[in-house]
Amino acid sequence: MEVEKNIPTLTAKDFESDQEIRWCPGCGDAAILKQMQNLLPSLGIPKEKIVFVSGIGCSSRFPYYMNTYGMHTIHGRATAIATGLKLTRPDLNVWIITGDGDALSIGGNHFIHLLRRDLNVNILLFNNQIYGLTKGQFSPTSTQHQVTKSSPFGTDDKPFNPMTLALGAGASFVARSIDREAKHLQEILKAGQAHTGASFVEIYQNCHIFNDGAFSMYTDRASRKNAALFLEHGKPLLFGEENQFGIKLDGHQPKIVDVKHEESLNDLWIHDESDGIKANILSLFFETETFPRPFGIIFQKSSKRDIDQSQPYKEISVEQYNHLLGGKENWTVL
Amino acid sequence: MEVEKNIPTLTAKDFESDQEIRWCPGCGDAAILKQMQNLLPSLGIPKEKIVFVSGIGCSSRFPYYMNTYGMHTIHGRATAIATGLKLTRPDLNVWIITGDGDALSIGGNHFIHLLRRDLNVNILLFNNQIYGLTKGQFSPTSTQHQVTKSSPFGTDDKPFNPMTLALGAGASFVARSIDREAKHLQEILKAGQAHTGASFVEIYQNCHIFNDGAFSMYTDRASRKNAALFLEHGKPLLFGEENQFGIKLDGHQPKIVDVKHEESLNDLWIHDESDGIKANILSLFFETETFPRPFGIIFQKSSKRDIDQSQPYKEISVEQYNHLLGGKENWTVL
Amino acid sequence: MKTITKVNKDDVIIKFAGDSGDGMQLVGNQFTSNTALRGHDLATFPDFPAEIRAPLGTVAGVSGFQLHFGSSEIETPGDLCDVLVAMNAAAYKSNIKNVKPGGTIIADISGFDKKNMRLAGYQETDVLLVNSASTNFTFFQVDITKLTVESLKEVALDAKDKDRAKNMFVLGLLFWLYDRSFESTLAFIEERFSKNDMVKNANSLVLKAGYHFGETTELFTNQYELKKAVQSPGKYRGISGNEAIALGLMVASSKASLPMFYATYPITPASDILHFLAKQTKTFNVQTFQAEDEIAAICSAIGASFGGSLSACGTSGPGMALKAEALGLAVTMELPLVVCNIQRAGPSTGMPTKTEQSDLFQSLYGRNGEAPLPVIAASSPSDCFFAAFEAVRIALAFMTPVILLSDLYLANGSEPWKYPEYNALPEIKTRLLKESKEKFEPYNRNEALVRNWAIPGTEGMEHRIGGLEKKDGTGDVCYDGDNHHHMVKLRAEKVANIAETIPLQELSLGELNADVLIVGWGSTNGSIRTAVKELLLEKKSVAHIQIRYLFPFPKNLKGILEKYKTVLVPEINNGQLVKLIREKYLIDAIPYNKIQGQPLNVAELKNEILKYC
Amino acid sequence: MKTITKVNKDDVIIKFAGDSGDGMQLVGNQFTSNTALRGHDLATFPDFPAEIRAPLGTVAGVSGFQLHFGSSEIETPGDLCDVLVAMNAAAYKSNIKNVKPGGTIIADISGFDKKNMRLAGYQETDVLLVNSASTNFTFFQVDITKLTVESLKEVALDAKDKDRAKNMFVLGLLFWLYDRSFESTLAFIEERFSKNDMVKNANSLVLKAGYHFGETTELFTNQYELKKAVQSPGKYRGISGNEAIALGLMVASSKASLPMFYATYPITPASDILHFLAKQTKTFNVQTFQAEDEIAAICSAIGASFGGSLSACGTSGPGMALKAEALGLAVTMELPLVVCNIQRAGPSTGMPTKTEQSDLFQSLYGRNGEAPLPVIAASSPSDCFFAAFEAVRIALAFMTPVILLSDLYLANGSEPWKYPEYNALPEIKTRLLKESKEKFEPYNRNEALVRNWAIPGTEGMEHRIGGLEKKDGTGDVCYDGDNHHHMVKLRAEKVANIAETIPLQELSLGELNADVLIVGWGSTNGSIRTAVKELLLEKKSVAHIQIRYLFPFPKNLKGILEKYKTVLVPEINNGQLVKLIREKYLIDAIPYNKIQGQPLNVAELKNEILKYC
Ligand SMILES: Cc1ncc(C[n+]2csc(CCOP(=O)(O)OP(=O)(O)O)c2C)c(N)n1
Ligand SMILES: Cc1ncc(C[n+]2csc(CCOP(=O)(O)OP(=O)(O)O)c2C)c(N)n1
Ligand code: SF4
Ligand code: SF4
Ligand SMILES: [Mg+2]
Ligand SMILES: [Mg+2]
Repeated sequence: MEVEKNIPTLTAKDFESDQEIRWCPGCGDAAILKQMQNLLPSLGIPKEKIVFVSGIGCSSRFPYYMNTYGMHTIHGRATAIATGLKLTRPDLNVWIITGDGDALSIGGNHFIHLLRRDLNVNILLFNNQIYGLTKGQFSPTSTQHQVTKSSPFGTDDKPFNPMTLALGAGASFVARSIDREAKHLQEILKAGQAHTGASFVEIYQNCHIFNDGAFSMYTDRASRKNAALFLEHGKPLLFGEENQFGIKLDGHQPKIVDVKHEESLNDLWIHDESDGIKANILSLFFETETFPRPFGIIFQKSSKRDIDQSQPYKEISVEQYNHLLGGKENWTVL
Repeated sequence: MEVEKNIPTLTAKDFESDQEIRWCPGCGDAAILKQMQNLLPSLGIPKEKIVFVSGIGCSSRFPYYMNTYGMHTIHGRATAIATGLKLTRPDLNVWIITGDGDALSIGGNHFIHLLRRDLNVNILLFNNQIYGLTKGQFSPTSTQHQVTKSSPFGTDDKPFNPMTLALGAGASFVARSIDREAKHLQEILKAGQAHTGASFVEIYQNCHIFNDGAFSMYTDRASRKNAALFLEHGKPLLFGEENQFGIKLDGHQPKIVDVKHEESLNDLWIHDESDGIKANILSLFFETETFPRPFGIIFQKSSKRDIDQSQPYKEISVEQYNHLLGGKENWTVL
Repeated sequence: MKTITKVNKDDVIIKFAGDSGDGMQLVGNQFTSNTALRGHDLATFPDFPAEIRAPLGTVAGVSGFQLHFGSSEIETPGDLCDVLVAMNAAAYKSNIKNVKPGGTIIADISGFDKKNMRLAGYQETDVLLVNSASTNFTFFQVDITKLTVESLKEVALDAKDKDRAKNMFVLGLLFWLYDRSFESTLAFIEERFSKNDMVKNANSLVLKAGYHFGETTELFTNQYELKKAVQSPGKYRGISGNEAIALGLMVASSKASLPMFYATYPITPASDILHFLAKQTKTFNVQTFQAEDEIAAICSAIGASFGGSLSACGTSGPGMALKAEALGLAVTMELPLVVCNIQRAGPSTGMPTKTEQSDLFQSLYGRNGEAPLPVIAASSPSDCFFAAFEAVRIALAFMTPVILLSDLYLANGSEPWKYPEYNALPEIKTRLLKESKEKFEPYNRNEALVRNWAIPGTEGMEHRIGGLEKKDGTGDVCYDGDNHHHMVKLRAEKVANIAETIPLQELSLGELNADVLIVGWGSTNGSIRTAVKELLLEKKSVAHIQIRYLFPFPKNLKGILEKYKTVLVPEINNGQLVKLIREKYLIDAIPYNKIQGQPLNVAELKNEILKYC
Repeated sequence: MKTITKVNKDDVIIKFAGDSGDGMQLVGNQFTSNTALRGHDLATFPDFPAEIRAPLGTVAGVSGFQLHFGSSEIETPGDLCDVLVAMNAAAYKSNIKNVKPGGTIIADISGFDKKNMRLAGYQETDVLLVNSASTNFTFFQVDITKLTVESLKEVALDAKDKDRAKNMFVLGLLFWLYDRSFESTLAFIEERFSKNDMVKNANSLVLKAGYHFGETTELFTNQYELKKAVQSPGKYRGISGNEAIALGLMVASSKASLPMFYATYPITPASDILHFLAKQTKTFNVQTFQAEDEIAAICSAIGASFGGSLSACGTSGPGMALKAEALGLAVTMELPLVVCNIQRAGPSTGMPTKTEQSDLFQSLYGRNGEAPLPVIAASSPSDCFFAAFEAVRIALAFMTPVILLSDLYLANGSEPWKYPEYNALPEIKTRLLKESKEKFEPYNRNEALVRNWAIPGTEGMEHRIGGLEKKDGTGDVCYDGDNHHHMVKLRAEKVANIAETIPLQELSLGELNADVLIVGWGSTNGSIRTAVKELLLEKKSVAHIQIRYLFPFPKNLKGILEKYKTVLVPEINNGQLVKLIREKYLIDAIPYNKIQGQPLNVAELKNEILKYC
């Protein structure tokens, strides 16, 4: 994206709209909004070039609070709507705001197709593992056997693993962050935005009304260091209270090792964002009880799509149109 | 599935319906039909317990030719329709017949959700990498830059990798076969049917009218041995005219090796259907030019779903209904 | 001791309003069941804020519950209320315009402090809650919050939890005002908080404190008394529209000896049907399926229907739109299916927490091609039971999808229901075919043009059906022009034949040959009945019919309509039923449309009717 | 040398029919362009088999092409044909019932051998192709296959390829019969096979062989001559409905100075619009997008519209059903959008290769809530251009989605079109706002109630829109009842205002005050015109209007309708426009419905009209 010259320096405040925020006080959505408003001024993109597109859900209220262009559309279709916008207006900076129901339940198809097409947009999935706006039914990311309003005896279905799903659909940028980690979140949003191609960021977001504490193991002092694995490109995979655990690859199988006692740091798995096989192994941690949950950029590769950044309006001559109108074969009646 | 006693022995002929086959003469669909009709008698399932459900497309005509119960439904929805059928009738043997457009374009969402839910059905994707019935537009499996009626300058989009997509969605059985390999196809269909949980079989199917030869490298004498890799559980990965090439894992990276010269067979990658990480690496061969295309069962694990095989109609007493009607609180007016 | 005057009333409308967190729904429900047990007739309507938890103290966050009860037939929760309980300034602001002149306002003054005034959008200098000739209201200012906390000073709860009990104070106070016993609520508290003695205790204490406050304070000198309603003998319960639909579907499928499959995708205001049914799945022959979207929901229902279940879906407008294509498939396949559309205000996402009846046309015509199917509507919360039962009957008798229309107002509203015994309900016949002498042909029909239903597992009846045009009889795919014409006509005729099996239209109020006939459908029944009743008392020449069977119409409808000079059709949409009547009978029926997300206002409706009589 | 009689004709209907592989479409197209260049008026209609390649020789696999040409105005491809070219028994079987009494059949006897007879479903003993008083046809039996192969004996093609050239023999023969030169086809062959000399050569040889066969064989003694049609001077070309829509959209968006975005999902019979437009993307300001389904197609179009493109979608019935929800969103967002529905026979998948006009109601009413939008229809292949142009104009002038109705018959049919010069077409105005003195409010409106269109990139006009109800003016989310009522009425009024900008309804044939008025819409124009013209010649008191603007109706429609005792509404559906007229004007309009997947039969229609005059 070409950054225009002489943009007045903007502040977070400039990105606040005049609409009163209507999320439940304390909702994780508000924390994410704040980081977005903090981030945007640093990107040097004029406000009018930014568009937020959302579907329906609590999280999808987001565009109303951003003083940019925005569309709050219909359930599950933000990805499809943003596709048309970006195809025709590659000059715009497009952010898609969606929920776990919006993106992965009703909107699952557009989601995977957008990743396949790899348009240069940013997809932020606010995953609270529940339907917030409709007051507490399970979503495709709710844990198996979760008791909710619509599953009084627990759900039968196992949840999607959003990371493997995105990778499986051909995503070129896949990352995870969490509402409570302000700095991390901002960095990931920034990296997603910097990526050319579709960036997919799953953000764990607490819905304290209908699914409180779904991610508390990653935010609670007592557990977070053991439960969460923060990835950095080129750095070894370390976690635990004192980073005492590491992960190494034994052939193709990941193993947790006690760094202090058993292994030298050199043997550890060094995070390589560009390694698709490793990305898949990382994303499969989700399906285990033993491995920590990875946060950060799990995968990033250059897009396979020829991304046409500028699509200038062509000047077409009257002759060209007359030729078009006349078709291949025509005749004159005198 | 409980196999009932005393079923009269059926023949392939018993599974032919009275409808004239209306595929283009020589269409790959007919070859697949034949193998299905050959397979079914061996399963010992009574005809009336079998249902074929399809969407819309050339391939979706399939149910009309099977003398079983069947539904030819609407575009993309066979998976959703079969879901309701199987949930309520777990005693039935349900086959879903779908095309690359039907399953992966319009029906992508139901497809991934069915795999996630892992119901005990069989999904056969007839992949001809084109829209046959609508006469030749590109599909989500058409190769990038493919010239078709709707992409006169070649497509922009890269195709789905159906295997990674299915694995990413949580599939418990993933396999690939091809219309021209009658025996292989029948074996894979049989294995899919034997699997408890959703089995997904991608079948390469030649549409010689609109996309002839899309898979000829896997069927032509000259190329097939080098281009195709036939997997067998517990056996090393070998391919080439004289099985002279093998694949081994160097750490987590696959490498092609010349078996004759360099390596002993013992170092080779031994196919393990139950290894999810290996399955993913195998499925990623699709995205390379160097690795052969794997055929066979790529992955198979036991389903995480509690599959309720029998759901007997409960006898409910009149009192229970009266109690239900009366609700928690009621009163009598005299 | 103070002197208490007992005041007699015929009916009373109370609105409980407070912040979403103030527990007004619970107060409303408790007062309602107490009222029902007391033998009054009643109708209720909760109104929730659009947001889950809008900011505390704001107008957007106000949650309300309106109760109308009385000693004669009560048809609606009422237009304007006699009593407004306002827990804060925002609740006051958003409801004061709906209080009757001369009405009473009971206000928790803690909720009217500077901060709350500001949050509600008032100026600090605005003066509220002052008895004056101009406002003509009676204000009772009670520091409910403070009194609640005080009554709990012995209890070791934290401040927030004490504060939360204030709804019990309100409830106690109102119990006293209407001379009730609070035993039913004590029992409720006992059960609800059985696991937490401290909270249980606190709630009981506050409830009693509220009651005793009423008894002792000099503020209140009147107690209100109402006679019992004359209700026909029988067993009663309270029921909401959504519960009634769920029950109706369940009982009807049992009466047809079929397992039931309910497939849906959550959407306001239909989700409660799912919540209710999901709880029954272990005990009854009901399966619920929360699909990935509305398309998958109806498709899975079609699959289950092919498999021999009674399939039903529930949704609202936007979800209904998504079901259009699959509904067409069900029409062509001639499979039984009930689709409940709990309407809300549209178009598009519209106002999901407001009511409307604007999906009638969508129900009739929202599909490609000629795809006729029966449409019926429920007219009150309890009527949803019978409408659902009837929808199932028609679906099974005619092998057709049926659309059942309800709306947010019926769904969330509730009323006493004289519920039937299971055995008193009729059996439902199906077209299931278990064996046949001749070769089975799926599109062979009976006299009413209905095909047979052979389900997988039935030996010898293997067959294929689908969405391509089919040859009548065999069901084979058929592109023949004459057959297609025949099939289009046949599908229409089959649906028309349903008119032979439905009750004739009855006059609900008034006389044949009156000046004006009011024709309604669906949830407007209560408002229209109330308006027409009042006008009849005023000796106006007016009559009323409420149409349940919207497609096909009852056979005698034409005859009725032709009896009147003026036919007025009030609807909460921009005129839909009125167009059907005009088209079909070439009668100059007049539309009356108020599209404000709420039930028709009785007073306004009366004024409109008066123009014609 | 034989004596040749020159026979004069006013018009001729030829049907070319053969197996899908026989190249009948090519023969039809070549003969058509030759006919057009010759100065006759004409109309054509191809009919493809439902299957891609049904089994060779079967009735299911027959592909046909009907051409009607003549020296005066030609309105339809005609009911019954004068000449049937039957390349095999199956082609004969499926078309013989559509040959005029006294008609001519040219049969390739190689296609009537035992095998072909069996494949067509005849008995070996059935006797066809025999001149007899009872059949009253003239048969010409030619061994076309053999003659073709013979004429190629010098050419080193394989047998299959030689066989394939037989369509050129037919073409040559017909050129001789109608006294044409074959130069245009020679030029075509030259271009088409420029890369393969052998094939090029073979085709030319066979074409000439066919011509010379006609010249020399004693079989044919007549040559048919027609006068040129009196056509108004100008430049002409042949055009099909789908091409015309594509052109109309492209030219209109250029006239509005907007880039065009066409988003679609393939579906018969709309796909050709995509195929055509996709070819223009490198040269013109057109982008095509084949989405993953119809929902994504319309949604992406909405996104592009928000971004400032002229967005359009094309689909058919089932796809239209899937667009319902998003259409509602476009209505609420008040964004310009053109959705073309190329109708086919429904319901559900129906008969995808047969025509119908049964999606009118779906267009008007197939959405949740009150979601009015303009609907217009094209009435002939070339008229599709103007209808598309007009759809774009209305969408942009009124910031609204517009539905444009065409159907399979228009889509695939073609006719000569006196096409306009680009400069002769009007500019199209948009509501684009680039700057504003006041604070920009997205729902501020002009007198016609149309809002402004500010697109991303425009500084200072940042705003948010969505599907929730909006406050008029600011566009903020708004749950207020009065605002909602206002907005529902406003959206309806805005659409009603379109009537101020559309042409008044014109009488197409006949007089005001005739006995019967025939009211049609869409593709029935040709059949109705032909029938009414013939009746007028028979001095019957009949008139005809064809309605393009179906919603809103032209302002003078009522006035016209009221002039007639009888209003008859022929439609290829079960009665839709007729209901709209009855409802709106309370006129007892009479439906006439033939739902056979094909254009109305003129003779049948005439008989129907005669009942009333
Ligand atoms: C077509 C349609 N179906 C259903 C709904 C109801 N609905 C609104 S939001 C929502 C799900 C919300 O969950 P999620 O996407 O996870 O967002 P959250 O509220 O949790 O942020 C549903 C089912 C709708 N608005 N439209
Ligand atoms: C809702 C809807 N959209 C579009 C179509 C048109 N259509 C029929 S089949 C098809 C795609 C066929 O491709 P595929 O699924 O790959 O099946 P194939 O014909 O190749 O076997 C399409 C687009 C339809 N029938 N319904
Ligand atoms: S319901 Fe949950 S997700 Fe929605 S606003 Fe409240 S806390 Fe946030
Ligand atoms: S078009 Fe292709 S896929 Fe369809 S029947 Fe013919 S060969 Fe098979
Ligand atoms: Mg959520
Ligand atoms: Mg295909």
